[in-house]
Amino acid sequence: MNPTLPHTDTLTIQLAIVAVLLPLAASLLNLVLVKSQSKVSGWLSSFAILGSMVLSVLVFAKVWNQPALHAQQLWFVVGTMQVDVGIWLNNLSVLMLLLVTAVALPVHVYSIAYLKGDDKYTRYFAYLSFFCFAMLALVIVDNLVLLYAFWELVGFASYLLIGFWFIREKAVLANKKAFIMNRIGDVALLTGILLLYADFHTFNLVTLFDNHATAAFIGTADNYWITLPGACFLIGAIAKSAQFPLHTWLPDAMEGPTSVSALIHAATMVAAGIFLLARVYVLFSPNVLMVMTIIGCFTAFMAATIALTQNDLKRILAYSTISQLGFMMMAMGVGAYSSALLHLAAHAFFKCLLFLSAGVIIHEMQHLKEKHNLDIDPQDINNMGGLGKYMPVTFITCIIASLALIGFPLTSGCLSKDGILVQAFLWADNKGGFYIIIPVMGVLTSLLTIFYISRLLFKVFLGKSRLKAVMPAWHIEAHDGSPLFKIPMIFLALCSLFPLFSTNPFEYEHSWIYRGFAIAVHTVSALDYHTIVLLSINVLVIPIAYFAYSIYVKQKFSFKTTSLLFKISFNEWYIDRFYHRIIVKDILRIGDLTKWLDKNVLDGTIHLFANTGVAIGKLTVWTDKYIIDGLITMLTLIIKQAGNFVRGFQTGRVQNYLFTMLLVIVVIYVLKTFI
Amino acid sequence: MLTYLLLIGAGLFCIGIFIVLSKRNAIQVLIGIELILNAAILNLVAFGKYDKLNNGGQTFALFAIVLAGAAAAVALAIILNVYKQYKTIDPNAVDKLKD
Amino acid sequence: MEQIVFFVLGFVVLASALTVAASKNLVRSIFMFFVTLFALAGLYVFALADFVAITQVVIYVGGVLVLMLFAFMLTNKEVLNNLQQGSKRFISLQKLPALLVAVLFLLILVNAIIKAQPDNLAWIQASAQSGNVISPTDNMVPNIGISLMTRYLLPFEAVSIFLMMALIGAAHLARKEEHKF
Amino acid sequence: MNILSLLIFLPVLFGALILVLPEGLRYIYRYITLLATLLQLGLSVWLYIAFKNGAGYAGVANEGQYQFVEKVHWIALNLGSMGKMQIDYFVGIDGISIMLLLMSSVVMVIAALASWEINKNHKGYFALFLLLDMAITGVFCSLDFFLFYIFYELMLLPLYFLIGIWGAARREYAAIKFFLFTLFGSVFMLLVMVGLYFSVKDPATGAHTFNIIQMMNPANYDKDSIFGFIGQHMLLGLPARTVGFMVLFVAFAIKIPVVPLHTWLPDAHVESPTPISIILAGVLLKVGGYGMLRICFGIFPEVATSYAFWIGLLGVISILYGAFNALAQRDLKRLIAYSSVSHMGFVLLGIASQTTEGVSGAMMQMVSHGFLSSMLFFLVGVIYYRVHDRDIYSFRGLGTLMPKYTVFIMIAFFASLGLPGFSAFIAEAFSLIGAFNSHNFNGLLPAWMGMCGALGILLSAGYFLWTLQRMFFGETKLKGGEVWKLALVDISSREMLVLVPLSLLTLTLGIMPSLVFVKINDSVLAFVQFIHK
Repeated sequence: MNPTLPHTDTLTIQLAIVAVLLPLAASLLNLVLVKSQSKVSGWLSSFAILGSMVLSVLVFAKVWNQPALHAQQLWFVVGTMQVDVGIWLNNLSVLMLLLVTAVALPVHVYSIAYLKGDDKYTRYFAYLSFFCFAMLALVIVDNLVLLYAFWELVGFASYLLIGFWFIREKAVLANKKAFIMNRIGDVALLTGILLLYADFHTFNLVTLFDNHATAAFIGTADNYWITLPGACFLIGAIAKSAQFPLHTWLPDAMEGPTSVSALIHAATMVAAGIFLLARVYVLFSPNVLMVMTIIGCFTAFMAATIALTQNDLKRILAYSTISQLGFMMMAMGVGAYSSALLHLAAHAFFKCLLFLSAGVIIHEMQHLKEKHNLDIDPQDINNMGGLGKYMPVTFITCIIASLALIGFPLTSGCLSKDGILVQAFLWADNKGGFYIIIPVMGVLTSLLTIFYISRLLFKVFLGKSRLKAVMPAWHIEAHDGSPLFKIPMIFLALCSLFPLFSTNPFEYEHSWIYRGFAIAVHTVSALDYHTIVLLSINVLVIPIAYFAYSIYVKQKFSFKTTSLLFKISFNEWYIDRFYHRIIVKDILRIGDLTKWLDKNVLDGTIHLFANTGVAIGKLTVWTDKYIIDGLITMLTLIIKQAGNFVRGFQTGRVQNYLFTMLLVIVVIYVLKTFI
Repeated sequence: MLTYLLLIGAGLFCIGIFIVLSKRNAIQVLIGIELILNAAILNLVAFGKYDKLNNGGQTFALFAIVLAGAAAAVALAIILNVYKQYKTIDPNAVDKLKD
Repeated sequence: MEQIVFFVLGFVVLASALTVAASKNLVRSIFMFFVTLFALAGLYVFALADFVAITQVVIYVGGVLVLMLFAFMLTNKEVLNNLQQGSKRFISLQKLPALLVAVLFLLILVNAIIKAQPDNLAWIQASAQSGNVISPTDNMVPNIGISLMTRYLLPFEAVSIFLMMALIGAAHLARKEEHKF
Repeated sequence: MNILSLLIFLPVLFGALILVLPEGLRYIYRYITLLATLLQLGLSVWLYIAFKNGAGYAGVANEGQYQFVEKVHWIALNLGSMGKMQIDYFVGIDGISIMLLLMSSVVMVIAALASWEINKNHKGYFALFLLLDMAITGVFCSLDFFLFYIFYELMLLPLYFLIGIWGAARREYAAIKFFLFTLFGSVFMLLVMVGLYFSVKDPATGAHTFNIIQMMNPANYDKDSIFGFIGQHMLLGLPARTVGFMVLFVAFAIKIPVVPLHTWLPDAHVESPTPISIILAGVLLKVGGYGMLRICFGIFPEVATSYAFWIGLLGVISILYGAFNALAQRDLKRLIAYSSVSHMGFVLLGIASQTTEGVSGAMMQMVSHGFLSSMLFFLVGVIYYRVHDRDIYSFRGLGTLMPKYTVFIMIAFFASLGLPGFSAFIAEAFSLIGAFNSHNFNGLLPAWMGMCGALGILLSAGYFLWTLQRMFFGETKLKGGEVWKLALVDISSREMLVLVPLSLLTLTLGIMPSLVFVKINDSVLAFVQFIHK
């Protein structure tokens, strides 16, 4: 099979496996052994993920920029096909391993405080650890079947966590929607995997994609049987990474606990789609890449426009996530493979941080709501305002995250976003013509990003408290909360700054992640775009932010809420409604139709046969009854009637008897005499 | 003379039959029976004229009269009992014998 | 003269019997029956049976009729009245069969009597020749008495025993039931 | 005595014991039945362990490679000029039957445990139950067509009464429908069986034979016989062998069931008492799949190959049609019944692909569906036993009321919708791999069939999750109000005893599918090879 690995490598592999299995162990312990609502569960899961993180760092140090490690074990044999279970540690997988554990750890710690007092506390950590297990396994497995398995399992964990508060109607609808929409992608992915298997007779990723021969074959053969699996994988990624047109589950998924949104729906699981694209990147033919670019670009733009007008804090962040994932997708499409992954890593930290901040804010708003018995939505940013002075840590970390999202210099976002946009321009240059619209839209989206995140910050943290405006008497008590909130957030804020990624805050090419994946070296013209992009965005940050400031804090202007554009944005481009009215209804209608078919056509035919049979039977019965039996019946009837007739004489009336007697005498006499 | 007596007897007999068959009152039915008996007695008496030595006709006419009287007494006793039982003396109403 | 009386009596017998048949009223029919019996007694006299006529009057008129009246009075009058409402007409549909049979019988009997020609029967002719015919002047009562005690003693005793049984039976039937056994 | 014969006739011995015991001991019957099924399970497990792997034990068309064989001359009549009529009592197993045998033993134990709720005429019920048990075991073991047919028909009789007497409101209708449907198929099967008998001669004795394995060998067919390879007799304008295949196909397709021959299934499942639903879905449907493999494809392989496209198409139609129908159901049990139609479609699709992956997937699907459908029907039975209602809209938010129950129903639902880690995932994935692979491997099925099959997986997620959302999540709201709230107690320890092993089984098979594949692999390889010979 595989050549035996040297001892140190075996150790690394074992460490990676342990890193993956630790959360699973924690999950199982939480499910089976730990009593519900026990404090132990939170710490158990957190330490498990801490252990995973430590191991991940070790593995990362071993593998990063070193030859990839691959180990496998026979799982089962079907026919002549051997299905292996194995892990494949290369730059991509160890980066993801590290990233996932690094994001998951703060979220775990945060959750300990966030979920305190919930009656399904233990269950929560069991699910969360299970998710971590599935996610970690997803990134290191070497085999498409297992990839698919864990791909679905993260979706399943996400299902469980979105519907964690399953009493809430919306949460339940959201998790169903999330799972089914993901299932669309899953089915496509499965189809892709099976098509690949049909072509290459292996599921092994290493054989398929790390093998130059196969890669070369795939690269040259731009035929139907290569394009199709590529398209299938793309659909899988689209569903998982919430890209148009399968993005509507993500905003709804915000019904889950905020910590879950931070980990799963911002940092890790949704990034799995991008990860998948990266993992099977060689498979994509130019056509598929083009579709990928267009979808990514469009999604980024669309989600940004929607984020402009939403009022739900988490929904804004959700659309922001979709938008950023669109960027990554676009980056993948234009060939900015390494920038996409850079952005993936950077985005994981700052978006997770944004969600955690949002969690703190919502937590406080919830407290206020319960304390004063208000009838407000704790997630509505219209009810917030002026919270900055009460919650300094949240405020500051949030600003850092927002700047990273914008791509402000000195943050991680600056590096990654620049990389994407610059390479998009280069790509458009190469293609020429109308393709320039892609990077331009990317820049436009960046500008929209500046606006909506400014809006969010200003509405939440600055200005006057809108609640206080309504009820001046109240003393608003909001604070940053326990250290279990603060420490993870500060940790993530530090991760959102440039030093973690690059020594040079302006040159994405210097980022180690970029270097780890760099495929091609770009021409000099990159430099021009570099400057243009950097300048255009950073220069415009100030006026756009000021514009937002004047609208939302000073309230100098306001938007017309009746305008068409506002409506489109506010109603999320009517996509969800379209799905509901057209697609879901129609599928249910097909269901009803088949039910009708079953009942009336199929069963109807059967019943027709049955009834015909019964009718024939009835006919014979009729014949039997009236013709054959009829003769006998008639005979008996005659006898019976005769009997009855005679019986009629037996009236019990003496006079009748006498009458009869006399009549008989007369008759006899008449007979005797005259005949 | 004899023929006429017989004819009267026949007529009486038939009237008796008619009464017995048609009346809805046991007492009237009894009357009809008595008429029939009388018709018979009339015949006995009419023929008894030609039996001077043995007086068969007249003697049996006497017996018949006496027995008719006894029968009437028994019949009336029965009628009374029937009335007690059924609160009616309509012979048609007394049809317990019917199957 | 004798002939006239005879036919009148005959007519009375038939007419009164018919009235009995036609009458709806029980009392009336009982009284008409009374008339019939009297007229019959008259006919017995014409048939030269004085003793029988007397007995007829005594037993029937004195015994049977009185018994009938008693019975009538003892039974509920109302029920009888209701019964009388039944049908007004003499010939109703119910009575038609009875009438039919009666008429048929009459025809038969009349036919038989006429065919038989009773006056010319052999034994009547023979007794007329041997003088074995009662003449109006004969006193037949002693004769009957002797016959009863000699020739007809056995039937006589049987009848008397029978009569006694009948009377006891009648008394038993008609007694008031004090308590049921 | 041969262990297979012991396995087959063990239930009847216990059934006779039940018949002998007085009615006063009726509460012991269930324990006797449970004991019988447990003993049977023990024997099956022993068989599973003792079953030898390797190409030398593949079985299929090679009589010498069957294991645990017992062959006794049963009926031998000298018919003079017609030759000698010979029927053997011939039992034996290969890789195709061993897993189904084990699976049916497990399902029988489950069904016996589910029979606790039977509350009338205990003696009759348990006697019939054990008779059914015998017939099912017999079907999986028989290698003589006549014996197979006897067991096959013998299944109908107890089932008819079990549905017709202990069923729900429309039980008579369902029982009759089930009976007539199946009988319709098997009557024609009888004709083909007789035809095959007169076509095949045992080379050893020269007499006609009912031996299924001899029927698989083209060399044993008489030259001018009706199903002979050379004579090419025509029946109804079609080659006789095609007609024979079609008749057998219809007979087994009714059992599987394949759309449009499936309408008996929802009625029979819904009206049956819970244990019978479990047996119907868990084992009876597999008899169809098993017969299809062993007899239909085994005896007429060349026809099966030429009609593979249509068989695959029927499979895909079943998958989608069943799934859409399940989507429209209000009755939980009906929904599960239609999901069975959909899932059994994968079996047909896998078999039709005639690839090792597809056939293995189909086998796995049969085993997996045996456990899962048992679990699903048992779960429905739990709720029906408590409140006598199965309408999805009568319940809401059961998750808070019955948390353990909800956990199990989630396990069952997610396992059924093909969540990785559970057996159904492996099964469906490999059926689909077969379908996809067939395009390259033997060109029988186009790739779009695989894609449509994959769509079925999506739809199954739709109806199962929708049901979960409607019935188990949200605020607790019940049609029966407080009365139901009291009646709907969480699962008892007996029910636990059923559900935990089933969950573990399906999980184990999902993680370690080799437990199944290792036993069936050689036979499947031999089978595919045989078909393409």
